[in-house]
Amino acid sequence: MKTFIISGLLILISAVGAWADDKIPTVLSNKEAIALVQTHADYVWTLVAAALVFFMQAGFAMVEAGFTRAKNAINIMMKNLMDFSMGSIAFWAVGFGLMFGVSKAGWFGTSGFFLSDFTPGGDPWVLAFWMFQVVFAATAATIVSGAMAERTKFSGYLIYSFFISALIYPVFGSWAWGGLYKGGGWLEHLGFIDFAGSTVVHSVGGWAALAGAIVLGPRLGKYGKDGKVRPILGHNMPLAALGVFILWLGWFGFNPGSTTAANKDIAMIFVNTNLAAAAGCVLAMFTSWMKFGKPEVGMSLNGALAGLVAITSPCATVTPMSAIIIGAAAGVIVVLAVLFFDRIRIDDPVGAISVHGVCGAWGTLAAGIFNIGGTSLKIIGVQLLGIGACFLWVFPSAFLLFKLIDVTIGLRVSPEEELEGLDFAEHGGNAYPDFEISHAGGVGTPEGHGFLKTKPASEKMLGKPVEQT
Amino acid sequence: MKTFIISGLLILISAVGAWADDKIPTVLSNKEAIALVQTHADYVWTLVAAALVFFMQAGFAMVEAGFTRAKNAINIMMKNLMDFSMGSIAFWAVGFGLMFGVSKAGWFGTSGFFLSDFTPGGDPWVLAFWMFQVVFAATAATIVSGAMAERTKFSGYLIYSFFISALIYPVFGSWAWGGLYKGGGWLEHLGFIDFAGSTVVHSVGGWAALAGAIVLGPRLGKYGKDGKVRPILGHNMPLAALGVFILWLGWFGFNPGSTTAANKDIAMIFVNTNLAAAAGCVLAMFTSWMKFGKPEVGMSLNGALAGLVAITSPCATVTPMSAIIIGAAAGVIVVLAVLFFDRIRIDDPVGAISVHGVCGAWGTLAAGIFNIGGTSLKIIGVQLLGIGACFLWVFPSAFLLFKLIDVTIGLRVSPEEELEGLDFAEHGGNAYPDFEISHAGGVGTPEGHGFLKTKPASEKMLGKPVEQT
Amino acid sequence: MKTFIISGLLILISAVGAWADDKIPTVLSNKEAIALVQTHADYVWTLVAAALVFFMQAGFAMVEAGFTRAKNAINIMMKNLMDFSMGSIAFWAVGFGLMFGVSKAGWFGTSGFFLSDFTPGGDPWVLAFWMFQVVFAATAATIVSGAMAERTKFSGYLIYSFFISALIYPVFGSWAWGGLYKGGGWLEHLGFIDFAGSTVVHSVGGWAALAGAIVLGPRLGKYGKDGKVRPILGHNMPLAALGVFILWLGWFGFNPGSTTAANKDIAMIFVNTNLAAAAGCVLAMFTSWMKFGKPEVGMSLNGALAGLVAITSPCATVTPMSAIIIGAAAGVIVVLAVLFFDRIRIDDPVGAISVHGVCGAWGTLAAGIFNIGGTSLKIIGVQLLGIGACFLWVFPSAFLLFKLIDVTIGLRVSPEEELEGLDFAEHGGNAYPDFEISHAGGVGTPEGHGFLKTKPASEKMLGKPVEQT
Amino acid sequence: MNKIEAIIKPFKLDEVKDALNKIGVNGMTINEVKGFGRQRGHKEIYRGAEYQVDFVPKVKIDVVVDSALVNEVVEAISKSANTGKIGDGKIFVLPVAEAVRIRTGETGKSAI
Amino acid sequence: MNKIEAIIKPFKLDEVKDALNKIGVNGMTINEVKGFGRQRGHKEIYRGAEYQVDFVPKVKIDVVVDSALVNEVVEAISKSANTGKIGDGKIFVLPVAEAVRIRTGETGKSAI
Amino acid sequence: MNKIEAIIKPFKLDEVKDALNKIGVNGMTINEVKGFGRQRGHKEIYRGAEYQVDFVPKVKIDVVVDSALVNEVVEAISKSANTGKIGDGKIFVLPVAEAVRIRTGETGKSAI
Ligand SMILES: Nc1ncnc2c1ncn2[C@@H]1O[C@H](COP(=O)(O)OP(=O)(O)O)[C@@H](O)[C@H]1O
Ligand SMILES: Nc1ncnc2c1ncn2[C@@H]1O[C@H](COP(=O)(O)OP(=O)(O)O)[C@@H](O)[C@H]1O
Ligand SMILES: Nc1ncnc2c1ncn2[C@@H]1O[C@H](COP(=O)(O)OP(=O)(O)O)[C@@H](O)[C@H]1O
Repeated sequence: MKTFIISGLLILISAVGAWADDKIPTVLSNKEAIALVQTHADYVWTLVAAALVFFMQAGFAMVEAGFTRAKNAINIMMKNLMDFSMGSIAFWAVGFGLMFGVSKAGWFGTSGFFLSDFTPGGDPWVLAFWMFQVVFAATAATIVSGAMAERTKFSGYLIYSFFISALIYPVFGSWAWGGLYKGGGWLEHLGFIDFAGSTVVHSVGGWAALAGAIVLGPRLGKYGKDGKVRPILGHNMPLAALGVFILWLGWFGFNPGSTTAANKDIAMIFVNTNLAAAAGCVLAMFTSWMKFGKPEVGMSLNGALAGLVAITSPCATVTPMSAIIIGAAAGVIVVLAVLFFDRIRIDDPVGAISVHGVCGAWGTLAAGIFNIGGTSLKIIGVQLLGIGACFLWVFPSAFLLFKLIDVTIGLRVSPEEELEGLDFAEHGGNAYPDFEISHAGGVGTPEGHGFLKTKPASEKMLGKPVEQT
Repeated sequence: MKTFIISGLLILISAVGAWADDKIPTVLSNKEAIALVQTHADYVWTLVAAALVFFMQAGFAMVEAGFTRAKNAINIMMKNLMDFSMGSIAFWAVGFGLMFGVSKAGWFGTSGFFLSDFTPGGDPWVLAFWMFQVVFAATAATIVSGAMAERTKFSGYLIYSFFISALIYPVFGSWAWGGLYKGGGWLEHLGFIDFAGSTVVHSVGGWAALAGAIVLGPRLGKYGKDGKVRPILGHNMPLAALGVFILWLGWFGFNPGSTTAANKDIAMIFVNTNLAAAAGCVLAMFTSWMKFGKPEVGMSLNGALAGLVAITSPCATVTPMSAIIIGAAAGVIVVLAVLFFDRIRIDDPVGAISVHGVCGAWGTLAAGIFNIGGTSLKIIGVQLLGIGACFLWVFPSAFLLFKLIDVTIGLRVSPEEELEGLDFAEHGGNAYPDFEISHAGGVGTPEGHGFLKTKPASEKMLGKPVEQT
Repeated sequence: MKTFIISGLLILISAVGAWADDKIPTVLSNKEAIALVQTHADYVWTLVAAALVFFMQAGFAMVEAGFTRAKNAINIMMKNLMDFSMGSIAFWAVGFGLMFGVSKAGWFGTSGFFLSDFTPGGDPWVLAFWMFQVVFAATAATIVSGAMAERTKFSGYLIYSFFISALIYPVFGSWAWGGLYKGGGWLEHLGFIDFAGSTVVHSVGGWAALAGAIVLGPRLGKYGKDGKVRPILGHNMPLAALGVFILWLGWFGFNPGSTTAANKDIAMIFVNTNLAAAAGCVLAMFTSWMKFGKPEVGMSLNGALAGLVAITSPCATVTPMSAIIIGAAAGVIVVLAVLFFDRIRIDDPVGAISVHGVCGAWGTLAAGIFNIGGTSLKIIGVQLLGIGACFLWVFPSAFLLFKLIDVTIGLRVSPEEELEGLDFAEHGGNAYPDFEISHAGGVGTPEGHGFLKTKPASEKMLGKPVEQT
Repeated sequence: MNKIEAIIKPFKLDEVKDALNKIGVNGMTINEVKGFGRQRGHKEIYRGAEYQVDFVPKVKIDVVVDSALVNEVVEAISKSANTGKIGDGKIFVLPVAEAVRIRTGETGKSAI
Repeated sequence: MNKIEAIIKPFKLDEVKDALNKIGVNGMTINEVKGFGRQRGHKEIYRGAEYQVDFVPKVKIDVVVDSALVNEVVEAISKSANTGKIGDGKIFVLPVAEAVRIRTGETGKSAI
Repeated sequence: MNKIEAIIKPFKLDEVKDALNKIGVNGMTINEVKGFGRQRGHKEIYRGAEYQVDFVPKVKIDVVVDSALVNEVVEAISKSANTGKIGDGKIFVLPVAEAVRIRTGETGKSAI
C-alpha cells in the first residue's frame, strides 16, 4: 500500500515534467533528462557540421580563383560572397518553405516561409535544421559560379543566384528530402537514396552550371578552329589546392552532419568520405599521368572533389571498400568528363559540370549498386529515375532562367570588358596592384600565357594548341 | 522481507550486465551520471567553439594583409602572431584575474592570476573557461593592429599588445562579464546586455584602434591638401576575402559558444549570426554600388564583418527577422563610417574602427531596441551607458598608452622606413621575393598604384584623387 | 491489488508523456541509455578532432609552399595531396593492422588489415578510431616532404610516401600505442609516456626527414665553400603564416582529441597546447631578434610549431605553467637547431627536422621531467629509451628506403630540372602564370634573390652570404 | 643595322609577332612596360575612394635587323599593330653599331 | 630626334613625370628595372641566414623627343630626380633615326 | 660612349656581372624580358590541354661605357654568358650621344 502511494507519487511528480535539481529525481525524470542531453548533443553536432559546410564557401572561392585569371579574382570573390549572402536571405524568405514546408502533392512545400515555424519560446529545432539546410542550398548555388567564371555580368549573376536558392534548388530538394521536416516528396516516397545530396545538391549545381556555360558560350579565345582547345591558365595553384583542402574538411560536415543527430553512424560516414576522396585523388592523378605524360595538378585536385561528390549520396549505406571503388571510379570519370566537355566546346573554367554534375550522377547510381543492404533492379531504377528527374527539372529551368536574364539585363559582359578583366569592368578594382602582371602574348590585362586575340576564333596565338587524343 | 528481495534483485541484475560497473546504479547515481554527461558535452562545445574563435586570428591576419601593401605583409603576420602569443601569456598571468577574479567593488578582479584557481585534480572548468576567454581577449587585441598597419614600430606595438590583453580589455570586461566566473561588475549589475561582446570585445578593440590611428597619424601620402583622399591599395583581394570567410566561420564559435554550454539556445544564435552577416554583406555591396557606381569588394567584405560585429551582442536575444535588420543597418553604417573617418583624415587601412568600434556600438544599442523580451527606455539607457562607459575607459587609456610609448621608445617608424616598407625595415625580410613588384608612380618599395611623395602633403601624384561626396 | 497497482502504473506512465517510447524505463535501462549518450559524445568529439587534424594537411602544404620557391609550388601541393591520399589507402590496407592489430611479441600487429575488424551492423568504434589514427599517420608522412622540398623526384617520393604510412610509422606506433586498440607494444608496457605523439608522430616524421635530406643532399647553390650558407628565400610569407595558424588550429584536435573521449581532461590539454605554442612563438622571436638583430618571421613561425610539437607528448600530464616552460624552451631550441643543421650542411628548406625531430624528442623528455604526478630516474629513463628507439628504428629504415629508391628509380631530379623548377619538370605546369617572376641574379626560373650557379659550389653570387655565428 | 623599338597594345603582340615572322624576322625581345601619352588610364575605386590610374599597360618589342630591312619591318609592325584608336603606340628606329651572337661569337648581320 | 633614357629612384617618378609635363612632354614609357652601381643594396635575413641584396630597384623612363628639346628635357629630369644622394641615377641620350605613330602612320617629329 | 645591350640566359647573370666587375665596370641596369628566337619555349599541360609556350625568359643587361672599352666589355660578356647552347643570347652595341649623372650633373665619361 505504502509502495503504491510512493510509486504513484513519483509517477505524478515525473509527470509534472522537466526535472529540476530541487525536485526528487525519478526513473522517468531521468529518462527525460537523458533524452534532453542527447538532444543537446544532436544540436551541437548538427550546428558544428553546419559551420564546416559553411566553410566550403571559402573552399569554392579559392578553387575558383586559383583556376582562373588574376584579372577576374575580385569578381570571383564577389560572386561567392553573394551566392552565400543573397542565398541565405532567399532561402530564409522562400526556399526553405518550398523545400520543407507542408507539401500535399509532393511537388513543393507551402509553409514555413520567413522561418515562420519558429516562435520565440518554442522548439528551436527548426532553426538548427534551417542552419544546416541553408549551407547546403548555398553550396548548390556557388557550384555554378565556377562554370560561368570570367565572362558573366555581375548583375545578371545576382538574379540567377537568387533564383537557384529560392526556387530551382528547393523544388527539387522537396522531392527528395522534404520529409526530413514537414514536407514529403514523390521521389523519396519511391525510396530514392541520396543521403547527403550527390544529386540534390551537387547534380543540381552541376546541371545549372551546364545550362549557364551553354547560354554564355566559351571565354574569348578558349577554342580555336577544328575544336582545338587553348588552355586559359589558372593564376594561382597553391590557392586552388588550399581550396580543395578546405572543401575536403567541409565535407566532414556535409556527409556525416546529414545525420543531424549525434550517433554512431557518423563514424562510417567519415571513413567512407575520406577513402573515396583519397581514391579519387590518386586515380585522377594516375589517369592524368597516363593521358598527358605528367601527373597534372588541376586534374588531381578535381579528382579529390570528384570522389567527395560521388560518395555524398552513398556515404551512409556502403562499406569502406565500396567507398574506395566509388571514389576511384569518380577520379577516372572526372578526367574524361573534363576532356569531353572541352571537346564539345563547353567552356567550364573549373570543371564544375564534370565534378558536380557528372560525378554527382555517378555517386547517386553507385548508392544503388553498392547498397550495403543489397541492391536490386528496382533500387537502381529509382536511383536512375532520381538522376533523370534532377536533370529534367534543373537543366531546362536554369536554361530558361539564363536565357531570360540574357535577353533582359544581359548575362555576358562585352568582349572589351572581358579582355580588360571583370575586376576593373564590373568592380572598378584591381586584385593585385603591387604585382607586375604578365601579358606575354596576351591582352591588355592579366593573361597568363594569354591566348586571346581581337578575333577570338583566329588561329594566331602564342601558345600553339595541340590536338587532344 | 520486501526490501531484501528488491536489493537481491538489484544485485543479481547488476551481476548480469557486462556494462555494469561495480556500483549498483540508483536513481540518484543516474541523475549524477546524466549531469556528468551534460558537463562533458558543455566542455566539448565550449572548447570546439574556442578553437573556432582562435582561427579568427588567421582571418584577421589575412584580411589585414590583403588590405595593405605587399611591402608590409611580413610585419602584419608578425603583429598578428604576437597579439595572440604574447596576449595568451599576458591574459594567463594578469588579464584573466583582473577580468574574472573576485571583485569587491565591481571595478576589477583581484584573484586567479597565473590560473591559480586551478589545482591538479580539481575541477578543470576554470581551464575550459579560460581557454574560451583568452581567444576573446586576443580578438580585441588584434583588431587594433589593422588600424595601425603600415607605419607602426614593431617594438612599440608589442608593448601596446601586452597592455591591452593584460589591462585595458580585462578591466572593462570585468564590468560587464566578471559575473560569468568569480567576479561581478557594476555594469552587469545594471542589466547591461552584451551576450557575446559587441562592446566588450569589438568596441574595446575599435576604440583602442581609434586612439592608435590618431596618435600615429595617417600613412605617408594618404591625404592630400583639402582633405583629398589618396587610396593606398590593398595588395591581395583573394587573401582578404579568404580572411572574411575564416572570420565568418570563427563567429560560429564566437557567438553560439558564448553559451559555454551545450544547449538548444545555440540554434537561434547560429541563425541570427548568419543572417546578420549575410544582410550586412548584401547591403554594404548595394550601398557601395549606389555611392561609387560599382559594387566594391572592400566595402562588401567590410559589410559582412559589420553584420557579424553588430549581431554579437544581440545574437541570443533577438528574432532572426530582427537579426536581418540589425545586420542590414550595419552594412550601411560601415560604408558611411569608413568614408567619414577618411574625411576627417583618420587613416584606418582596414576599416577596423568602423567595423568594430562603430558597428559594435550599434549592435549593443540594437540589443536593447530589438530585445525579444520587449524593450524599454531603461533597457536602452543601460545599453547606452555601457557603450559610453566603454568609450570613456578604452579611448583615453589607450590614447595615453600610445602617447607614452611614442615619447619613450617611439610608436612610428621613420618616413624612410615607411617608404622602404616595414618588412625590410623591421624584420629584414621580403614577403614575396620571387615576384616582380610594381612601383608604378610610387616609391622604392611595393606600392600598388603608389601615391606617396617625399613630401607627403604634396599635390603631385600619379593617381589623381577625386573629391568624395 | 498488485495487478491494479501495476496496471495503474502503466496507465500513468503512458499518460505521462510524449517522450515515452513503448519500453518502461528502469534504473538499469537508464544507466545503459546514459552510457550510450556518452558514447555518442565520444564519437562526435573524436571525429570532430579528426577533422581538425585532417586540416593540418592544408597547414603543412601552405607552410611548405610559403617557405620554398614559386617554381616548385605545384610540386609541393602534389606531394601533400598524395601524402594524405595514398597514405589513407596505405594505412587502410596495411598500416592500421600493423599498428593496432593483435600483437603477440609487442613488435607489430598482425590483424585488422583492410579494416577487416569492422562488420556491417557491428560496433563502428573501430571506424571512428581508424579515422582519428589515419590523420595522424598522414601527419607523420607529410612532415618529411618539407625537408625534401625543391629537389625530390615525384615518382620516388610517392614510393617513400607509401612505405612510411604502411610500414615505418605503424611499426613504431605499435610499440607505443598498440594497446589503444587490440595491440600492445613493448614500449608502452614499460610505461612510456607519449600522449599525443611528440615521438610517435613528430619525431618519426622528423627523423625520416633527416634521412631524406641526407640522402638527397642540399639544393643547388644552398651552401658555398667554407660552409657558407646561401639562403634560398621562401616565396610567400603570408601563405606560410596562414599555414601556421591552420596547424595551430589543427593541434586543438591533435592533442585534446587524443583522449578519443568527451571528458573534462580536454580542458587542460587545450590550455597546455595553446600556452606552449604561444611561449614557443614568443621565445623564438626574441631569440631571432638577439641573434640576427631583427625579429625574423621564419623563425617566429617555426617557434610556434616547435612549442606545439613539444607539448604534444606531455599535454595531458603537466601543469599549464610547465607547458609554458616546455614551449619556451622549444622556441629557443628550434632556432639553434635550424642554424645547426645549416651549419652541418643538411638542407631542410622548412626546418622540419628541427621542429618535428628535435622538438619532438625534447617534448617526450619533458613529459618525463615535468610529469604532474612527479618524476623519477626510471620515468626519464623510459622516455629516453623511447626517444632512442624511435631514432634507431626510423632513421636507418628510412635511410635504407631512400637509398633503395635512389639506386632504382632515382630520388633526385637532374640539375637542369632543379634549375628549371619541379613544377614544369615534374608536372608540366606553372603555378603563377599571370605574375611576372623575378630572376634577379638567379636561374632561368622563379628564383627569389636567386643564389644558384651553374656550378653550385662556386663562390660567385648576387647575395653575399655572411658567416653565421 | 638598326634596332626597332615598338611600343604596342599588349593584345596586339601575337599579331605583330606573326607579321614579323612572315617577313622572316624570328628573333625579338619583348618587355612589359607602362605607357603615358594621349591615351589615358582609367578610374578605379578602392574602399570608397575613387582614383585615376594614368598609365596604360603596353608591350615593348625590340628587334634588331639589317638596315635594309628596316622599312619592311616598320611597315609590318605598324600594319599589324594598328587599330586606329588612340594608344596604338609608337615605333622608334635606332642605329646599332654592332651585334654579337654570344653562342658562336658571330658578329654583324649573321649574328641576328 | 633623340631618345632619353633616365634611370631614377622609383619614388621620384611622379616628380619627374610632372616636370616633363610642365615642359610639354606628355608621352613617355616607363619600366621597372634593377640597378647596380655605387649605391649598394641592403642586408636581409631569412630563417637565420643573413645575405646581401646587391641590386636596387629603379625605374627607367624612355622619352623620345626632337633633338632641339634634348637639353631642356635632360635639364628637367636631372633637376626633378635629384636628391643629392648616391643612387640618383643616370640619363643617357641616344640618337633616333626615325619615329612612327602607329595609329596614323605619321613619322618624324609629328609622331611624338 | 656606347650602350651595350646584352640579352642573356637568366642564370648567367651573376657570372656576367662578376666578369664586368673584373674589368672595372660596376654600373649596369638589368631587366627581365621575354625572348623569341631559335631557342623555343616548352610544352606545358593545364587541366588536360597541352600547349606551347613560345617565349623564353631572359635577362637584359644595359651597360653604358666609354667607346674605348666597348670591345673589352663585349668580350667579357660573351665569354661569361656563353654555354655554347642555342639561346645564349645577343649583344647589341648602340651609340650614346651623352650621359649625365643626376646626383652631380657630371656629364660624359665621368658620369658613368
Ligand atoms: N615621346 C615618347 N617617348 C617614348 N614613348 C612614348 C612617347 N610618346 C608616346 N609613347 C608611348 O606610346 C604609347 C602610345 O602613345 P599615345 O600618345 O597614348 O597614343 P598614340 O600612339 O595614338 O599617339 C604611350 O603609352 C607611351 O608608352
Ligand atoms: N654604366 C652604367 N650603365 C647603365 N646603367 C648604369 C651605369 N652606371 C649606373 N647605372 C644605373 O644608375 C643607377 C645609379 O647609379 P649609382 O652608381 O648607384 O649612383 P649614382 O647615380 O649616384 O652614380 C644604378 O643603379 C644603375 O641602374
Ligand atoms: N633580331 C633580334 N632582335 C632582338 N632580340 C633578339 C633578336 N634575335 C634574338 N634575340 C634575343 O636573343 C635571344 C636568343 O636568341 P636565339 O635565336 O634563341 O638563340 P641564339 O642566341 O643562340 O641565336 C632571344 O630569346 C631573343 O631574346
